[in-house]
Amino acid sequence: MQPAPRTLSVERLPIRDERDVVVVRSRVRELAETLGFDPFAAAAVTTAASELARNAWCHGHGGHAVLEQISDGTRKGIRAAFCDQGPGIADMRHALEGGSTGQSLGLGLSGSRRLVDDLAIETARPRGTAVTIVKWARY
Amino acid sequence: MQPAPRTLSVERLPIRDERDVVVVRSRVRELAETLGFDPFAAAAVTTAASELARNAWCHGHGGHAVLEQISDGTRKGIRAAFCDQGPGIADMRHALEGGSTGQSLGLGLSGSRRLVDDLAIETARPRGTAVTIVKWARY
Amino acid sequence: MRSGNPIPILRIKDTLLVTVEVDLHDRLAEAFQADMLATIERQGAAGLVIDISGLDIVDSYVARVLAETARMTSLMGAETVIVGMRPEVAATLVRMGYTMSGVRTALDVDAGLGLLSRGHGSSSA
Amino acid sequence: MRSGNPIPILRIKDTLLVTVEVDLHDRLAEAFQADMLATIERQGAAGLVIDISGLDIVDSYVARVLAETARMTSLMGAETVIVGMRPEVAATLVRMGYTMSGVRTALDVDAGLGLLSRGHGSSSA
Ligand SMILES: Nc1ncnc2c1ncn2[C@@H]1O[C@H](COP(=O)(O)OP(=O)(O)O)[C@@H](O)[C@H]1O
Ligand SMILES: Nc1ncnc2c1ncn2[C@@H]1O[C@H](COP(=O)(O)OP(=O)(O)O)[C@@H](O)[C@H]1O
Repeated sequence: MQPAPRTLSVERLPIRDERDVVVVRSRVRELAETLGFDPFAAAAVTTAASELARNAWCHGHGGHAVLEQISDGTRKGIRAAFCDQGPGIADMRHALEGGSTGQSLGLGLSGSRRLVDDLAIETARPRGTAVTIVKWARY
Repeated sequence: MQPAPRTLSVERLPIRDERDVVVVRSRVRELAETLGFDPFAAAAVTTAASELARNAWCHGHGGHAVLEQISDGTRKGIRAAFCDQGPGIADMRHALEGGSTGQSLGLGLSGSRRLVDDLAIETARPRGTAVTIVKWARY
Repeated sequence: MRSGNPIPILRIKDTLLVTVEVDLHDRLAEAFQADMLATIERQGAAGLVIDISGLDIVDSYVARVLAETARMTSLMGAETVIVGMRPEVAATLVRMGYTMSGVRTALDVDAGLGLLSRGHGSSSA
Repeated sequence: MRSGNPIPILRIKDTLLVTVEVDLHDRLAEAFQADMLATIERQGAAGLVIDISGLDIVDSYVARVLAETARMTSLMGAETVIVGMRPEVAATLVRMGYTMSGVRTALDVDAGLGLLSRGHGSSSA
């Protein structure tokens, strides 16, 4: 067991419409730059944030994101939670394996998981989903 | 929950043969033009109507379409139901994921769902299928 | 076979030009397909340009007939180019998940004729 | 249809050049797509180069819009080349499992224009 990482900063952003999705991803990119992420790690965490914020908006009928700068003593990183009050994820396994209930590719969740160091989902049908990701600055 | 949309007009057209399919799609196009749909949205709803009317004719042995102009207070749209007394859809999930029991592409149902804002299927084996779509005018 | 197909088929040098303007219902589409193939054989045409700029929708049935016609003429040794598909029709087909794979396309009749005269006989995928 | 798309579309000979620099949110992406297709039809363009070197991320939604646009223009008879994808964007898309299958790509605008001028009118994938 690693000790729980320490939170250096925390902020909360609304996700009510598609413009908010853009705001969330810009802010995640800024945090990645502040923490000295290399361009690949920055693109990875920003893209995952974009996917998850969009899911909270379009599958979860909106919600909010909680963005944190964290440290485990040796490294710094970003923890981001995307929370909504929507219907929850009915078939978690299907969703994580790249399945989709919509018209799109179903790469949001499965792809995001491949881009970050940790991805955890809490879903409570019939109400709400929270997806939390962690990405550490490399080296 | 959103309030149920209000119906502004309603009409019923038979679907007994392939010419009726053409009549239904012309009428849906007219409604789309009346409601000021842009060309992309008009083509989308007309194409979906064509697919579903053909299904009612060729898989459902004929039936009828109910076409409505609707409003939710801020936007106007089209609701169209395609009803038949045929055998019903045996494997709904397969059909919606693009499967076909015929020689064709199986894009009718799955494709239609991608073209409209809402698509709902009621099927009662051994008798009858009703597929209802909703498409709102954009902007 | 000609009866049942009201869509005129013109000849320009060794290419046939067909302009689809009526709303194709299923039986008409089949008659049209049969007529095009028979005309290609009878006239020994090397290419076929199907102009669909007059169609304001193309559903999966009509798309299938068009793609099949192209594959059939290709087996007969004549190449088909579908020209003039409208933006909203292209958008609708792609959004439905339809790809018309292997079908050659061009912006308009001129471009389609040009394509055929530059490279006859390329097989559709 | 033009309204809603703030992304300028330039014309170079018979090719359109679009440089995406703003962060595409969903509705903007759709307006942008509709506008490109309408412009191809109106101007009779034979090719489209979409320069995404200004995008620092491309998520699955934007990737889908780009790939769909390429397929749509292909059905209309115009070929699309996506140019300038940054290394970190390419790495991210591949890591997510996304394959822009059937989409032509080039390093930059010049290479994209070169690709189009060498082979117009290729079949849809
Ligand atoms: N926040 C959420 N609330 C409810 N369902 C969700 C949420 N996020 C994802 N899902 C479900 O999981 C499926 C897979 O999601 P995702 O991988 O992002 O693919 P896509 O959004 O492209 O369908 C979605 O189709 C949806 O059914
Ligand atoms: N109205 C209907 N009645 C009975 N079965 C239907 C009906 N509509 C669709 N289906 C079934 O669903 C399958 C998928 O339909 P669709 O996606 O339209 O593809 P296609 O008609 O090309 O087979 C059909 O093959 C058929 O078995």
